[in-house]
Amino acid sequence: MDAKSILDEIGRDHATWIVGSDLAAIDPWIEVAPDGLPEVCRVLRDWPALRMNMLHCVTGVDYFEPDEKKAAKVDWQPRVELIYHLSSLVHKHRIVLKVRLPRWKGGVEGALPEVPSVAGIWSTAAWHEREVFDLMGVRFTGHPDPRRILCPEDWQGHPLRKDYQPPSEYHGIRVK
Amino acid sequence: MAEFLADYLSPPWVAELAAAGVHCALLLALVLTAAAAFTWAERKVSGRIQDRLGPTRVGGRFGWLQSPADGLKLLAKEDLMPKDADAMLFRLAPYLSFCASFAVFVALPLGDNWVSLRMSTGVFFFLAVAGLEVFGVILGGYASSSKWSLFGAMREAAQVVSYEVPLAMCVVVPVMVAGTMDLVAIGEHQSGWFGNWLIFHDPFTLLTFFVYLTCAVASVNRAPFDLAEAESELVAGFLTEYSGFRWSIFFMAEYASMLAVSILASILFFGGDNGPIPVAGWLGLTHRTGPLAGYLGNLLGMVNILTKGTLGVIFMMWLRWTLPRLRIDQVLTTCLKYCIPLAAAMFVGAMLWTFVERGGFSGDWSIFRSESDLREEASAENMDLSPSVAHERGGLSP
Amino acid sequence: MMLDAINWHSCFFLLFAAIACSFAVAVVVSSNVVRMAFYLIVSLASVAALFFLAGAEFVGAMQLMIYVGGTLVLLAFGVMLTARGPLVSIPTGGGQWILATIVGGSLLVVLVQTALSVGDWRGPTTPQAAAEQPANAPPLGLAMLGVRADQLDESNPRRREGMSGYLLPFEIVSVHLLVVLVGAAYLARAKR
Amino acid sequence: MTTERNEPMLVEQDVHTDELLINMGPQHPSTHGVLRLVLRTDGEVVSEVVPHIGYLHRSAEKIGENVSARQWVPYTDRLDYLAAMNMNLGWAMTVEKLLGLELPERAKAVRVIMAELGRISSHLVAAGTYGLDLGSFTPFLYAFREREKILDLFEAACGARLTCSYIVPGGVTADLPPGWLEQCEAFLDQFMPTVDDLHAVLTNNAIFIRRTAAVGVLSAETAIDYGCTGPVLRGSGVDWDLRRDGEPRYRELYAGYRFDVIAPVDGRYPNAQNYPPVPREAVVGDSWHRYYVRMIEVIQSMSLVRQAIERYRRTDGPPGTPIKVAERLPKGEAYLETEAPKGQMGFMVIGDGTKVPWRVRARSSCFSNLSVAPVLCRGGLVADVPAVIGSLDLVLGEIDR
Repeated sequence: MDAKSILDEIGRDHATWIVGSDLAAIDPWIEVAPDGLPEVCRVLRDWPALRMNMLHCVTGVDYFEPDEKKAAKVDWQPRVELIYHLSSLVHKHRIVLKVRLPRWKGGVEGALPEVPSVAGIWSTAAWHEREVFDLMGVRFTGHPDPRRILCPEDWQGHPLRKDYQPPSEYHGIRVK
Repeated sequence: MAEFLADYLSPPWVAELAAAGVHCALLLALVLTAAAAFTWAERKVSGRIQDRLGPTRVGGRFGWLQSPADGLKLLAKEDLMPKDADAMLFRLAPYLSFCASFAVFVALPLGDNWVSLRMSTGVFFFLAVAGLEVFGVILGGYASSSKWSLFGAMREAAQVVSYEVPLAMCVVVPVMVAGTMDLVAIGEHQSGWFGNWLIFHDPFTLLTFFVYLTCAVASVNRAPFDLAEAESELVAGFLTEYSGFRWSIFFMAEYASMLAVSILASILFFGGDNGPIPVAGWLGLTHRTGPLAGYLGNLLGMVNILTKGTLGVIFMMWLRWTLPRLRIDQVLTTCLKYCIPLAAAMFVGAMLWTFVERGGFSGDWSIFRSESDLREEASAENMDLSPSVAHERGGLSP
Repeated sequence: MMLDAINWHSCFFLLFAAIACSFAVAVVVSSNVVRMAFYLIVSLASVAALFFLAGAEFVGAMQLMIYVGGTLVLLAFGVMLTARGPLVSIPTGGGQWILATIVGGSLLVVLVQTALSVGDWRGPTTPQAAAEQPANAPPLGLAMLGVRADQLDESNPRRREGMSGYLLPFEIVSVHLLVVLVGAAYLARAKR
Repeated sequence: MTTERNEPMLVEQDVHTDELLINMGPQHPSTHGVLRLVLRTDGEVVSEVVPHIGYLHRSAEKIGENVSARQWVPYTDRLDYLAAMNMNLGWAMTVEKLLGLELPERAKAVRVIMAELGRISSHLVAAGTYGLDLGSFTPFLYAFREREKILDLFEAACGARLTCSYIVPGGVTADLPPGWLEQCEAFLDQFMPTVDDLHAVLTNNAIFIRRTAAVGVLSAETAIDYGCTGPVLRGSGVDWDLRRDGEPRYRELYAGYRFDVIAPVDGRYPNAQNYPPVPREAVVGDSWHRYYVRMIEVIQSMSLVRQAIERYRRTDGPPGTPIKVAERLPKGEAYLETEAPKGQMGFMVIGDGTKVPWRVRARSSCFSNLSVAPVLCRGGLVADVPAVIGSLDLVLGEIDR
């Protein structure tokens, strides 16, 4: 079942949540609105034709150009993108879901963007979402255990953000 | 020994003390050299099993200076003690453990009648004192005030206490067959060809030996049963906080009790100081032919019993380097569900076997008649008594 | 010469008796629970040593095995598990001391009085003498069954029947007691 | 990674006697590397396990945004340092997928040889350390003696024993030296007896079976739900191996090779007659099966290496041309998962036209395998925790990245 038929399958009764798609890319992907993510994921996992029962990984990508010169030449707007790689062990097909989030919630520096968590659908998402929260700074509402996973619990800032400045020292240990 | 010294040293009580001192020195020498030899042997045996050489360069070709080198290193190592440890108990635990496993050697005969204290209840004394070694471990584990050592001490205590029961039941079988708890007498009972060894006496004693082996390995905390210092789960169990000299004392205690248990096995099942072939008898190396020959005979006996003990210890090392470790509940289920019922069954089996062997009800049960009528009978039939009954009367010591 | 007068047997006896009593007192005095358990071990072990001194190896080994090897291991277990944090040292208040000394003192007086009133307090027999009558296994085994092997040739018949002890039934009763205890422990275990 | 004393989960109740809070790690002999497990135990029974990771976090992904694709290859060696070749393979094929490169037959054959040798060496370490976790020291030395020979082969081919950086986008850094194939075949011929030794000491050992059978049973649904992959997934009876069911680009690397997926499908292994028997106590999905799947994969990887050597001998010319260090990456995203020894290792690269990738992502197999550990250890004994963690075959370098 290739990406096109998967898109149509979802589009039948959840078209409102599908925001965009690119089936010609190397890994064809479908873009979903943040609020509709749990519903679409439930459809992907439970419909017999799709049966996407394995979530491979959740990745956070920060689209933001820190210095102004290059920022002018860039053709995309600054945003944080979440990429979900799914596959079905039953039908042996794959799809990529994308969710586009503002870099800061409501444009306020420091307020993390929010997206509903899919930990209820695939338990593997629990740890992956904790990692995205830890490194990329995205708050997952409804997550069972929203703590940092790789950095220390009291670490400031989110390292994988393009405009991240590492602190000069941490508990007396020189970092830079 | 004491009478021998009495005619040299004037006041009798000095002779007694000197005799005790000599015994203690000899046994301590035996235990310490055994511990040193076994540390070296452990490295060599484990090397061979793991397809490598073991120590080769420390002093000479076979690395035989390895154990003194270890001892020196341990002496030089700093003796740490955790801050909120219970100072007195922490320091005392290793010595308590070593004293218990060393005191056991008082009752073990190393040759015919070469025993420091010949007790008519030698086996019972062995079991009683061997049970005390667990105190050193419990107090050591508690005193180092860390969760890990507490866990290790708990497991060790549970295991050793629960394995004392089947161990005692297995020991009772050869005692019953030999009719006495006196270790020297049990040894004499098995003199002659190896056919007389108790292990070949009947199928029940044969199986009892294997149950005894399992319980001995478990009560000495070795091989598949070494839960107390299970490094993979408990870091080093109760030994976590010990280092340097105190740690080596704990290890000397372990090796001493390993040797003690193997020597007891050789006495109870493998004929103590009698070799497989009665060479001493042929060469006339017995007391009847003269004191020097008797002495040589005893020396040969000592060589026999020490080699059997060493073979037992090497077997335990072989177990350690091939088998993985059991879980605590599996250890206790083997004890309760397998060792105890099996030991009980063997006990009943051996009892019936000896009962039938002695001719059932009509057989020779002189053992149960009182002293007095035995004396009249003896005087009446001018002393043609079977050796074991003669011995019971304690009169005739060979 | 005065040195010969000291019978080494009695000086060892005094030594072990002193150890037993002093550690017993230490058990009462000390406040650290684990130290108490340890002192108890030493005191009971020295009682076992006294038995060995008296030539009764069987009873000495029995004391070691039952008291020190059995009961005190359970005591150490209990102490080890409970003595965590504040429970390690239990100080005893002033009032309790007074009460304790009264009760203890009165018992001590009774004990001393009975000990002194014994008529011919013969000194312990010298070890050579003890060697003649070997307490070897069979007579002890018979005693276990209640047959007093050493008194069988008692002159008058009336006392002879009295000789058959009730040890075997006593043992059977104790086994039953054990079974009952195990059952009770099983029923009372915490339903996990 | 410090946790405050008053953090609710770690506060130790002072007089609460039945529950004990124990830290297993991060300096603990049986956690493979720097993993810290906080066990809440009731006596010997473990009521809850909370893994704490991040002690080995070197932010490899952040570095990926500052170095070119070719320069990031040494960082992939250090992800799963026990199977560096397989990590290189994953990254190389992801970048080739983005660039749309096609490789000559010879390069594919070399890659299969190296990947399968890496799998054998990683599984040997897994079997050896699993023996250590359960208390027997000897299999560890048998396994490492054989692994030394594989590392010598790697050293002969690419100069480094552990961090090879040998398989790079576009091919391999250097062709196999003369005489290497004979040395490799000599190793394979004398290797089988050691595998039989390991089977004798561990697989068929009664105590090993009692310690691992029916311990940490992982059902197929939970395995898929928690994203477990590799021997952990196959041990639960899921017939899934990327070498046969993976993406077309990865699948055709193994096209034409005769091998079968080692998984106990409804209790039976494919042609199980020439492997050691499965004991009665073993339940599909327990620690024993996870260990057994790895041991059978070692035997199968040996036959794969032999087939790849034949294929290599039939080809000639250079084994692919590695991309330039400052190769310009086209705009676009590429994600590819390969069958690494410990599970499916996924790499993603987002190019933005310059030579430095915009974002690099490494999806770790052990990361998801570890996330299932709390479910497996709950209710077991303290001694079962190393038995379960050992059967998951974790490497902390790959989990923390």
